[in-house]
Amino acid sequence: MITVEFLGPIGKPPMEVEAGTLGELAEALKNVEGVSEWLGTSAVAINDAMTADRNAPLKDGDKVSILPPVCGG
Amino acid sequence: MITVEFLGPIGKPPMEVEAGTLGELAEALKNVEGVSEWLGTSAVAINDAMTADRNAPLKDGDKVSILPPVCGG
Amino acid sequence: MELYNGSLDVKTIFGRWLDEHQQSNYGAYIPFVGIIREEGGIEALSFDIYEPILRTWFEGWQARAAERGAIVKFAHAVGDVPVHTSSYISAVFSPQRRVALELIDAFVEDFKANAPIWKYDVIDGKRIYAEDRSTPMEGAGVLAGSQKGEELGVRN
Amino acid sequence: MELYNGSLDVKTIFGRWLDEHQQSNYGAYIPFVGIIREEGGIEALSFDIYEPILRTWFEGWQARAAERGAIVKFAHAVGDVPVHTSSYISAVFSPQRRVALELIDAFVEDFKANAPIWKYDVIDGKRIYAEDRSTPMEGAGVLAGSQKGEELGVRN
Repeated sequence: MITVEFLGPIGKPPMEVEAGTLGELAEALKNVEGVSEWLGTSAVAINDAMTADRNAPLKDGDKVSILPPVCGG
Repeated sequence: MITVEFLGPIGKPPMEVEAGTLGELAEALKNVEGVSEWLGTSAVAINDAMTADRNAPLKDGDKVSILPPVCGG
Repeated sequence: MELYNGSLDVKTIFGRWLDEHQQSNYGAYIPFVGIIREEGGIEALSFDIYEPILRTWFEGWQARAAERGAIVKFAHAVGDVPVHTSSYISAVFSPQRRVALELIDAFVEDFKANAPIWKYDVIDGKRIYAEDRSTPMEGAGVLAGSQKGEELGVRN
Repeated sequence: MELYNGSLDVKTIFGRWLDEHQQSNYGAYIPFVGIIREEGGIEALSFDIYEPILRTWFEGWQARAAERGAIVKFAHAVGDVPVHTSSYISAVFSPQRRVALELIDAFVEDFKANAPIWKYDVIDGKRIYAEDRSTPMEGAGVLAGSQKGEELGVRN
């Protein structure tokens, strides 16, 4: 199991998901209401390290963060 | 008569010179010790307005300032 | 890196950073102070921050600045920041003027584009995501069907 | 435009400018603080300023900034400024971040190149013109034989 947390304006509580790669996680999230519409513009971190690799492996206990468009300053 | 003042590091007291244009002033200054060596790198103002026009006319009572290389900040 | 609840005390932060480096022999100190503009009927802006990734992002910038003999700093507000007060200060200290001017520009722009911070308008006490002013971070879209990774033969 | 005898009181100037524009609805405030570096055995730098032309130069910049909805400010020291203290502060206030970042760069660079200010190293109490760091102003050489005006048929 991995934990997916949704940052900023997505405003969803964390989810537990079964997935071996980011690609599999994408499949699992693509029909989740209130989440799917953010996937096209969100970046991803695994255990707080940013990644853009859909092949990135996930293991039990990993935390994946979904980061929607930002505007600091 | 015009008054020529030498700014910053030139360190010369003001001079009174007879000249009808900046070009004539250049002639008058080119052999003045402690001044001639600054002419190649100095800018000029007539009555506190910068000019780079050698034809610029000078009239009695004008003040010409000689501004050597700068370094503010 | 300093995070504060609500508006920044700009003068105190500016002065403290100056004092810290009084003897460091830097020749240029350039702070960038961001102030909340009154526009669109807002009473405040509000900010969420994800601190672990912000810290990593900032460590990358500290390393980049160090390569040029410079240092970078920033302070940012969390939560509500009323109009005409400050949410954000970045700064560069550098021996050289040129390095400082180039770094403050690049640092502030990258902060805007890639720091994990989310902005909300506060209107009539309600918090509304500033979607129109927000930018997808580097690598955004990795979980979407249209993501570029697919072109590389990654299975969907 | 503010001229001071000796080192600038950086915090006071920074804070006063901030206060002056607290309600002006500018979104970005970028000061550039120049600090005297200890190098080459100097104990201080020293400055001469020709105020009438500096004022004209600055009025040109105020007009240029106003065209972009921004304002520029500066303070500079006259006379001796000991190492590790400040001789110079410039600042831009602007509604927009990009305008502010571009203006502070251009303003500081032009200040260096064209403000009528002369710098001296102070070593063992002696004032030595910083010739190697100084730049001829725009239009320099008009009184020299080799001046470009001659190419335009100006009599020598």
